[in-house]
Amino acid sequence: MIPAIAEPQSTPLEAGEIYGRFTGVRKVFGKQEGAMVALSDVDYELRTGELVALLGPSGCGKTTLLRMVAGLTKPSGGSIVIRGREVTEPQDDFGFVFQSPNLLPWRTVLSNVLFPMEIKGRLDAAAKVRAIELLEHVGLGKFLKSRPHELSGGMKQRVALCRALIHSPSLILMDEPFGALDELTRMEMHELLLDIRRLTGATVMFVTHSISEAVYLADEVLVFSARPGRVSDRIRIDLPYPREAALRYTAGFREYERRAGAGLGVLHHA
Amino acid sequence: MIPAIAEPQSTPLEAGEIYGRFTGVRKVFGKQEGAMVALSDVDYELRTGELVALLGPSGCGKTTLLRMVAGLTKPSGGSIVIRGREVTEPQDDFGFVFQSPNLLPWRTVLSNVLFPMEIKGRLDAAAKVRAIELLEHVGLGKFLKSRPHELSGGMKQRVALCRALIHSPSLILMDEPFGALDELTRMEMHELLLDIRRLTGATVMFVTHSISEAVYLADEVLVFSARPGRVSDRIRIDLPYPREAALRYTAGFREYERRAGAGLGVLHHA
Amino acid sequence: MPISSDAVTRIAYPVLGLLLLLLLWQGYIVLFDVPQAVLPRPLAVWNATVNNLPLLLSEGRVTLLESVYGFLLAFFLGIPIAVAISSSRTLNLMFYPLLIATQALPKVALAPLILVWLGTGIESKLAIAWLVAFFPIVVDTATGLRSTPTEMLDLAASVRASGWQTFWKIKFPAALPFVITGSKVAITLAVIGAVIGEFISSNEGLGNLLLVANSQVNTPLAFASLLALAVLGMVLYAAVAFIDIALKPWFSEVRH
Amino acid sequence: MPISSDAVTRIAYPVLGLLLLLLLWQGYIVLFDVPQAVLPRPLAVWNATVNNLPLLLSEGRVTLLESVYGFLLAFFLGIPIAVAISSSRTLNLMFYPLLIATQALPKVALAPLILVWLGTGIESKLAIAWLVAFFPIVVDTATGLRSTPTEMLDLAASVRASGWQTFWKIKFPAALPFVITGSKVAITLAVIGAVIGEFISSNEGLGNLLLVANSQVNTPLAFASLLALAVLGMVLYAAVAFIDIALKPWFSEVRH
Amino acid sequence: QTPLTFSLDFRALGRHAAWFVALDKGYYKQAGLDVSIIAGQGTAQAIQAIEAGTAQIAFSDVAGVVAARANGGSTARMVSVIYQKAPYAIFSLRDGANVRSADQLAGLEIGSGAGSFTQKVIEAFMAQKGITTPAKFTNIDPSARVGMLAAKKIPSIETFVMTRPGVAKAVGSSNARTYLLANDGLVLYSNGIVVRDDLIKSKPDLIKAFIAASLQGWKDTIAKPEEAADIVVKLNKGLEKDVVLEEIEIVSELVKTDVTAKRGLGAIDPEAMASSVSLILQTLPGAKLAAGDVYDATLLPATPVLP
Ligand SMILES: Nc1ncnc2c1ncn2[C@@H]1O[C@H](COP(=O)(O)OP(=O)(O)OP(=O)(O)O)[C@@H](O)[C@H]1O
Ligand SMILES: Nc1ncnc2c1ncn2[C@@H]1O[C@H](COP(=O)(O)OP(=O)(O)OP(=O)(O)O)[C@@H](O)[C@H]1O
Ligand SMILES: [Mg+2]
Ligand SMILES: [Mg+2]
Repeated sequence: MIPAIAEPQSTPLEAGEIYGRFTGVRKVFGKQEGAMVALSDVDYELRTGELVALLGPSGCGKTTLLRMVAGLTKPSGGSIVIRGREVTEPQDDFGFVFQSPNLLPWRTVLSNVLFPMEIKGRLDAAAKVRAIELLEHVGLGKFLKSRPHELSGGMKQRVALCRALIHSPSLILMDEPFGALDELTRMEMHELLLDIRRLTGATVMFVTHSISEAVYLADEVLVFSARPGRVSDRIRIDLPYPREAALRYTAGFREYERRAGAGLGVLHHA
Repeated sequence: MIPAIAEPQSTPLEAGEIYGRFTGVRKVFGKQEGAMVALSDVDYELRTGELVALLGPSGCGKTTLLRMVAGLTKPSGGSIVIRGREVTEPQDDFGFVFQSPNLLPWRTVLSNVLFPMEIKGRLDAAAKVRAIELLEHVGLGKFLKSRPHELSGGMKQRVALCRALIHSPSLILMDEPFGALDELTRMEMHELLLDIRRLTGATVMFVTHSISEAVYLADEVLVFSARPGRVSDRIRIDLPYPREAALRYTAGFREYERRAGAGLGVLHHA
Repeated sequence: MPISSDAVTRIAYPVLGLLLLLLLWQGYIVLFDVPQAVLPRPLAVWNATVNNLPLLLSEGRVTLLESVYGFLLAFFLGIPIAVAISSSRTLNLMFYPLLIATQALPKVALAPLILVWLGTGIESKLAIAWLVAFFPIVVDTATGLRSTPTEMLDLAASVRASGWQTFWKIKFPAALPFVITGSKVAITLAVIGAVIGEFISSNEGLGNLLLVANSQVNTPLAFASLLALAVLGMVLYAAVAFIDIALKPWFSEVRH
Repeated sequence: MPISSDAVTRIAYPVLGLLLLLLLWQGYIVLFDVPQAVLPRPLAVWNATVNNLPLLLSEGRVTLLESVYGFLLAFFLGIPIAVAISSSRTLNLMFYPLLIATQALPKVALAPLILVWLGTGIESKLAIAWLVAFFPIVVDTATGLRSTPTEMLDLAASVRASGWQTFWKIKFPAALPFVITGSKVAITLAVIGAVIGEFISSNEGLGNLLLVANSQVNTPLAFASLLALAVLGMVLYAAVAFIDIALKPWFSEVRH
Repeated sequence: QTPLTFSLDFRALGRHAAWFVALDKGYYKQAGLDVSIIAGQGTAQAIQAIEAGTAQIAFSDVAGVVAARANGGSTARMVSVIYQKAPYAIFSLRDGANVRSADQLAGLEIGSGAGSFTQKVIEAFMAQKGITTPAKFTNIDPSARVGMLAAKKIPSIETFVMTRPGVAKAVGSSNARTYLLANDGLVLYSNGIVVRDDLIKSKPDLIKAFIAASLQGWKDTIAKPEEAADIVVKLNKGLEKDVVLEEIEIVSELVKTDVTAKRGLGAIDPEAMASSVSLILQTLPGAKLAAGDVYDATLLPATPVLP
């Protein structure tokens, strides 16, 4: 379906093995007085090839947690161990989609997507072909040469998505990647993500505000409580893959939605 | 319920009268060759006190349309007439929520919210009380003195929301105001918006990607087709006010969702 | 105690830098047998400094005041010029070229004119300090004012802020980092300007002392004056940098 | 034809500004009966310019080259200094104060040192032009490098960009508006620097011509040299401004 | 008391002692003058100062007056010649160029000022002496000249003879060699009191009073250099007394000549002035001026001030 994405990748871990381990992860902002506990007591085991959704109220520390996994911030306490080693810095095969599109204004759309390859010294013809295919896939085939300021909010976010996927990462970290997209595009992105994941065996952690998105995509949903953020519920989604749109309207799906919603304090019609 | 918001406002128009008229509105970006038609042939009558949702694929010109109504950009063709006069510049009693939070980094949360009052020379004790009440209402009562960079994405967006409402505008223009919010907060914001609208009689145009949000809140949903954006469907939502959460699960609601989804090309389970 | 150790490095490193310089200085003299008329030994300069301390202080005070007043003049006249230039295309086209022209002229060459207009008092020194210092403030501020993020301008437009309000509440605060950067360059140029003013006509100030010492080939005293000027420049720069640091939280977008 | 009418105003306004200045100049002389030894009439300066055109052109060429080389030196040595200072706290603390110190010193006072080190050739002129011009580039570039948006740095970190890559692909492009602003100030200072260099030791260039004319109280020729310097400054500034405008699309965030 | 501003040719140094003596001892005040002495930036700029009105009286040189009249439309005029002998000197090292006579100037590299009048004087002087190989002038800022000589970067420099103590300090008094052109046959009037024609016409008495008081100052200075030195050092900051004293002694030799010993300090000899002007005119091609245009000897004291 999307051949360019199928570039297989040598992951040393078998699917299902433990990929990452979070132990008592905690993050505090500010000094003694006026300190703000953003996140605390996060314990979790992330398995290889799994897709985990982080769901929680605004300001509960989802972005903060993702940043710590990515090695962009250090935990104030506890530890995050990925593939047996404590995370202290970003890794080569991680892909990060930021909450804001975060494009470089002086680059075209295409060269923004190619940015990670350029950094990794892999800016070859194949990379360009792949970038163009990804952009076409997200509906931006006509905007390769545009500059970020000529794009709408959702278009920027799609460019950022392509940029995070260009180097076929083994761990994809996504901070509300589909928040700015309309339902149709969003559904197409869902299929794209599931395809990529199926073809590359990548592990995915993603933040979302949409309960149904979380249930539809994830193997496991982590529900966070409000400030200070803690994991208040872990919901294993035992629905078959490949998941299809019709699934959304089954009773089983509804039940998962209800449970996740309850964790967030949302009344959901079963 | 929210007394501070109830500040009544002298609107010269009766509810239901025509508030604004869009005739053949069109927007083109760029020069002759390489020109891009972002939006065309938008004809619409906006009635006083109504809440209109704009729904459409990413990049179809929703933001562009809202900016033209707000007087921030001029149409390339056609006209937008509000209260009998063609819009050529922003109006005093318009409130705008931008797609990005757009807070001033050197101001605290509270003073960001008070910014419009300061500009209008109405920075009195009442304004402050109102700002604090609004912020408390969106769950940021503890962050009055914080600076924007200390807030999460969703928190920033809520501050921006308060800023747009502080001067009790008669026309509220919102560009995906709730996109970055979790479901629970989003629902609270929905109630806030409906309350404000009921108490002040404000007219509201808002952009959203959520079909159910559009149906739940709006008197009328405008569905846009992809680039170049055109109004492909107008759906009158004849559901009773005050709308309540349970409404979301009725058959009538579902039918509206289905129709809006169909307009967007989304298969929706009836 | 991390704060105190930080304070130590904040003092220790500049001192280290200075020591390094002194070492190079002394080494250069010894190695190349440089005559005192060209470059006196650090010790000779130190002695001249100590022996003439009251003189250096009183003359330094004169130059300090001239520099500060000149800078303030450059600041409070430079900002309006920057505003005018960045807001009116006509003014920009008409006067910016002339402004640039004044900068490429050696100020010493304008001395007779300035003396005629302003006399030999403090006014002429201030005028020169201003002339030398205001340009970076104008250029940096104008750039800052022109690069206000468009979303912020949209915000201002959406609440119908007047031009005045947009300027004071959006453009100027957003341009402050530029303004301060320009001020950093301007404050050191103001010292130069004050000295040039003293060169042209003055019986006091460090610039005057420098010339007097020079014409008597009293190089240790000349270098002591230069040293005093350097210290003066650093102190004034530090004052501006301090304002910069104090304002940082205002603009911080930094994540910890 | 809007383009051609724009071109007209682009020429007309500066010319208007110039005419205004000439009018004021002439008026001032007539009104206050200013002697030619202080301020010659515009016409006298014009005649001196025309009569000495070949001389002014050939001397101007010398000063032009000195200014350009000095500026290039300031640019290519200033940027690394800015990088060093904004990336290493140690280097910053050790050498920044010394850097500032060099700025507060009148460059003319360093003449003996510079001449002894570098001789009376072009090197000493370049050294002075560099010394005068590099500071704004350093300060502006350092500020630009320090104010890279944090999200961009996060992006660089997330793809494990090396320090070098982060610099060239993120920090430097993001700092370019600052670099250019500094360059605008630096290019006019480079002209001043070249002139000071000629004052200190030279047998050619517009600075030299100015001194010669001045010592003979040949004010029309002195003003003609000043005029040539002003034109030189404007041309060089325009060149930098042109680069600025050419780069604008790179950074444009402007909505139409 | 008539206020009067007097511009020096440079900032105050030992060579200017006499003016401060006249001021400090109240000679000006006794003459009904309230004099303020301001610093200058060279003889040309001193003339500009009187043209512009920032000063009424200037301490400048004949060459400056001639050039200003020829090029700048100036009406400056010398009313008293203080430096009867030109102070132009060539310094070198005894273990270097060791310049002691005119023929050594042939092909010599001399550090000088851009457009400096001295260069032209040296050239004319060499022509007088029949030396055909020209000297080679290198422009070096005054502040750097002594240093360049001391650092042996240049074999010789030209500067006022009053710089001698500085040169001696820089290169060692045993190694400094001074060659004063005036001692080897150069006849050239140099600095004196300069005013504008209109002031001569409107207030001749004022000028007379100023000249007389000033010459009294010079007389005292020559007679009691110690006392003069103390006064200069007292009134001006940063001066070293031993240097000041030496400068006073050097400058006295320029002021007190056989002529002034007879005719009084500040005297103007028409013949010497004529030959000075003709020498100067050689350096200003195209300039047409008569010696009589540049001076006025009628304002000197009726009774000569003898040293
Ligand atoms: N740099 C900072 N300084 C101080 N507080 C911070 C900083 N960054 C985040 N916080 C605080 O940490 C908490 C968690 O922030 P975070 O961005 O992780 O939230 P989030 O779960 O991603 O929210 P959202 O869904 O709104 O994006 C918030 O309360 C925020 O105020
Ligand atoms: N300044 C601009 N220059 C050129 N093209 C622009 C500019 N602004 C917007 N566009 C184009 O106009 C179209 C509509 O943009 P707009 O921002 O209105 O979309 P939108 O409907 O708000 O999309 P989204 O839901 O993704 O925010 C897009 O295709 C975009 O590329
Ligand atoms: Mg977040
Ligand atoms: Mg949009």
